[in-house]
Amino acid sequence: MTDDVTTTDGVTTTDGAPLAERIEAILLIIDEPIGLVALAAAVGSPVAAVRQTIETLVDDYDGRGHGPRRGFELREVGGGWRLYVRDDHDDLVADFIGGQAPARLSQAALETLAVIAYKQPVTRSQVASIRAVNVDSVVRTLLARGLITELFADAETGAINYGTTDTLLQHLGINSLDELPPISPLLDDGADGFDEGTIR
Amino acid sequence: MTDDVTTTDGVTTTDGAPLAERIEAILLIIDEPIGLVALAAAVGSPVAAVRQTIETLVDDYDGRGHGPRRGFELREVGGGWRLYVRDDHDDLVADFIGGQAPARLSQAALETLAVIAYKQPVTRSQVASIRAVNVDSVVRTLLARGLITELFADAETGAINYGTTDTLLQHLGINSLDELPPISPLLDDGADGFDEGTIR
Amino acid sequence: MAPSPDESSVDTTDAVDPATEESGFRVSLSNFDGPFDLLLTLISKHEMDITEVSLSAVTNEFIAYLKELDDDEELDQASEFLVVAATLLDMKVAGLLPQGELVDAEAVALLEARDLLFARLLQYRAFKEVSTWFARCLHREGRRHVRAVRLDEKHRKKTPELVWSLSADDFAALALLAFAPKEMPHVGLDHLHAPLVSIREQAAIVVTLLRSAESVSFRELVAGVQEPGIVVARFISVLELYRHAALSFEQLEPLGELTLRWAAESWSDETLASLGADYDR
Repeated sequence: MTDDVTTTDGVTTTDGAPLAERIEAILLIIDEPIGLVALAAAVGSPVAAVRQTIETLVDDYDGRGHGPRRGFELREVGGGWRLYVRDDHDDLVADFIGGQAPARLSQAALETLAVIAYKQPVTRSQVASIRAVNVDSVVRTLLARGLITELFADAETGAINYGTTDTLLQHLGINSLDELPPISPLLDDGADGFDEGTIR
Repeated sequence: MTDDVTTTDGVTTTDGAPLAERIEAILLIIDEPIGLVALAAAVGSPVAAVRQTIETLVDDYDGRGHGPRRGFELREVGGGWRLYVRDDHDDLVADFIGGQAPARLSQAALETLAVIAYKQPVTRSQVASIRAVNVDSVVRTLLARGLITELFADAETGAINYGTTDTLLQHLGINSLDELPPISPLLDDGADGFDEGTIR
Repeated sequence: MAPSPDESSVDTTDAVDPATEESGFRVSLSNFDGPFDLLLTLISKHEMDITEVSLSAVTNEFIAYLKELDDDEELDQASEFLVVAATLLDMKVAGLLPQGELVDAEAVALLEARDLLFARLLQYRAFKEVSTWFARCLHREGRRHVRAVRLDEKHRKKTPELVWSLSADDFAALALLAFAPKEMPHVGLDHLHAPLVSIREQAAIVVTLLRSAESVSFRELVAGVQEPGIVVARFISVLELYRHAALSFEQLEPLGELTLRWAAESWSDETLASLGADYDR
């Protein structure tokens, strides 16, 4: 096929690092399916070699290689490749997520949501400094619930700014953020300790 | 080991689905480390069988099973198991995602963190007396980063006692506080004025 | 790896990152020439008499050393030096005291105090050393990549429907709660459960009591007061009034009765209003 590719499992790149490993490293961290060309650019190998290695990995994960079948599979969706839980285990995953995601938001999640609602756009570290606790996992929950969304990344720091979604407005029974009851008088008092006075 | 477990790679659960696959399915979707007990509950198998299968998977991903070494690995960090990109490929992934390294902690923050880690539960004024400086703002930073947390308020004085979090363990790449380097002999002399015993 | 305790008290380069240590601050005294850290080690091992070390010489050298550092490093090093210098000074005070025959209890207590200071220094160094381990691990682990991928749409749809019961007003109330400044209390009165006490108010009471009598003892001044916070505030207000030369006090023996007399030549309510401003947040 291409000159710098050996065979099957043992496909290696020019620099000697196994191409399959490099591809797996990228596949492990991507959120969205990745196209062959982008993947080839990421691992620094020709598209043809990447395609061949992907095919090997698909077979491998499906148990047609030397190892056992995996609980995940490599699928091409919408022109890109991504790791998915094998369909056989969908029920297992659904049960697990059901157990992980309680139907009600915790007090911590609600308070964080309130801070984001009144102070948006706001970064995670700004919320953390107002709440005086780390809010990473709570922000993940709120994102997963579709109550907040990533608005934009700060041009300088790259920190992501968050805001609330229409889903939240629907839950609150209001049409726009302007209808949120004002809380300014008390906020003014409390604002001293915080960075800048952008609170409404 | 346990009755419903066969051998090595072929470990299966009572319902016939390979335990390794079920574990892999869960590992693929979690966003924080999962402990053995939680994992056992999720896949519906005894803890001993899950432990054994995890060990098999670790070996397997490291290339000591039947298949090739993987671009990812299974690590026990911060009290649970989680999939990581194999460290050989960290630079590759860093180039790909192009993120910036998180802000480093100041020397003052590092020392305060060390004091809290070894002497927890500990109040701010106790930390300050060891560091001989005011630690308020440093404690605030550590709280916002999720590296320490408020444990409880002293019944008499109301002073808040702080301790470290699992997030810290994850950031240190260790699984439990027992893996902190021992410093006791140096501290024994100094322990007089402090709450004895808790130093390791 | 971990700073091994035995080695670290003998050979500093073994316990701490040699790079940072060797480039660190060196001192050159009449009886010692070498890294500052080694000096501390020798003192802490009692192999060098603290009283022989000229703190002012060390300080001069340190200031010269600081001038050659860049800003960040300087700040860290300077704050560290202050901690160590303060401890050294304490040790020196203890070290200069006579320690021949341990007859009187006071001398014994002072010696114990000196040991405690040695211990404090050791403890500080232990944490400082182990903090390099923290820095190393945090740095190494900061480069790792963990799988943290958003749940795939198919699975997200299966999460249980969110139960929402808050009205917009409830939500606003919650926001108020969330925005209320978390008390990141200053050390001091925050530890007391008592409500905050105004030093100014207490001073007003003290002024009234003092002006209506020839002399008042502090005991009389706090008679009937139950809350420790008020006693403390009243005492602070006495100190503040003393600063303003508004009163004089007399104590005939240590821990004896404290007698206060009004001594202000000119006193106005404005002075009272600005009293204790240092204690305002």
